[in-house]
Amino acid sequence: MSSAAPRTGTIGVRVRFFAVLRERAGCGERSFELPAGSTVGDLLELLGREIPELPSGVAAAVDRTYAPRDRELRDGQELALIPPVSGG
Amino acid sequence: MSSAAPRTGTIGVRVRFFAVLRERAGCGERSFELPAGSTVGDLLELLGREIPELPSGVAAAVDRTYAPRDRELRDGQELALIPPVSGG
Amino acid sequence: MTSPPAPSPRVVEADVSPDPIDPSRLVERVGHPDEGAVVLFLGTVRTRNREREVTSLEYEAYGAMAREELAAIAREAAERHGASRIAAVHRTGTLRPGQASVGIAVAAAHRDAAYRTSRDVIEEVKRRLPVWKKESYADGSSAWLDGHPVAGRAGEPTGPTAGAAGPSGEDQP
Amino acid sequence: MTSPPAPSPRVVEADVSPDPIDPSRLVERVGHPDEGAVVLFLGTVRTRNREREVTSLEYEAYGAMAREELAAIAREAAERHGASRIAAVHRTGTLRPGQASVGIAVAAAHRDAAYRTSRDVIEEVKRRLPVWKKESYADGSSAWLDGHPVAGRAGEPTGPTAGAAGPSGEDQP
Repeated sequence: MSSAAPRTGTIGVRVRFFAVLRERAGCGERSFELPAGSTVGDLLELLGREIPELPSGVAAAVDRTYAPRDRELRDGQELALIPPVSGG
Repeated sequence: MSSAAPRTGTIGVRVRFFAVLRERAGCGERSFELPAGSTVGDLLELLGREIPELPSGVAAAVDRTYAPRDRELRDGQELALIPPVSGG
Repeated sequence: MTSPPAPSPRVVEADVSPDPIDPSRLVERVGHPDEGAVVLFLGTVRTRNREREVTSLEYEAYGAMAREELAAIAREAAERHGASRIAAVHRTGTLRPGQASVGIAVAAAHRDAAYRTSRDVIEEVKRRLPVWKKESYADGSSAWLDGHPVAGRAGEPTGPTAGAAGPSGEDQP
Repeated sequence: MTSPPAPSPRVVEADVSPDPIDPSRLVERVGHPDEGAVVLFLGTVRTRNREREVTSLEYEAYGAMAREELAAIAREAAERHGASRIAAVHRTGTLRPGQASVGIAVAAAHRDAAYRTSRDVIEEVKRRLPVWKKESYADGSSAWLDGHPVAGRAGEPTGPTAGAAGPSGEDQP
């Protein structure tokens, strides 16, 4: 199922915030429209301009799986910002 | 309390047997009279002549603490033969 | 590419929930007469952390992902070390000192596999489970704990976001 | 020279008895809000050992010594690794597959101390606790298990008794 996504138009991505990021963003989730072909890194850069003091060491998960910054996003996906974890 | 025990006369020592040794000895304990000054090793040698097939690797405990073969026995002590252990 | 990890017969339970952790239930879930060893790990809330008196701890989780990730952690550890059965749970919500925040029960034919698997699971939980804790202190203040940045499993670490990194440790107590 | 080991506040329980082992009771005995980690180890009877089907296991102990020795093992391990509280019990009598023969609960401020102490205790139990087991098999036969010769704590190994050593392994199944 790796048919190439169209490179034109826009995609909608839901972004989720947790813990310290949720408090800074003032909400648990927001939707973003992005140019088709945008990557995780592109979205992180955009978020960095909007959210004050986005802490260092934030990882990203796409549809509940950790994803590298060069992962291309697709319409309807969920991107979660994962600040440094402290479970256990 | 390390006053020297008299080197003359005899001492009485209770010997305990467990597991495979208990079955071979046919009993769980026996009393022995030994010359004063006898060691754990002396008693083990005596037992080796009385109990058939005393297995290798038998350790000794005197009054519930593991003891080396050169430990001198005193009257009224309890010596336990500890065949290879298999707890856990 | 984003499908949940394959289910594994070795993982009998992997949950992230507000339910209190019952140690004996976890042990019973993994117990089996073919196995010779069970190791249970419980992480519990301490009254003191970094010299401050903790009155309560709040655990927040990315629930749907955390459940899948905990199952993946358990499966990987069991396969790596040869354990037979794992049940692992992580709490969310408010916990008081003395209460368990995480419980991991592992059964294996031999104890070495059980210990290694158990240790591996808790270390990976701390490294990558999407869970965060906020401590509340006796003086009324509270703070998100400093955590471990996650190195993405699918590739290199995501790293600091360009141009947006705050000062290191700014979310410490 | 033969006095029992000094009592230690770290050893909350050290017992060798025919009572069934209750995992949650052991965990509760060591739990304390100052500690961040609890590790419980359970050794359980397996249905199979060396390719033979085990129907039951009989544990015999030198009870008075085993209790003192278990307390000493627990105290030494706790002090060596910095654990705070230990409860350890070993069964005697007849056990069926799936039942626990040994239970060790360790609490420590940090998990590394808890795991290391737990592992240390079970290894020492197998090395020197005066306990023996006899397996009964589906074909009606039974045998004392091959064990670990104890190297005397007070000195060198007692070693084979002069002139009386039977063939090695004669007490194997």
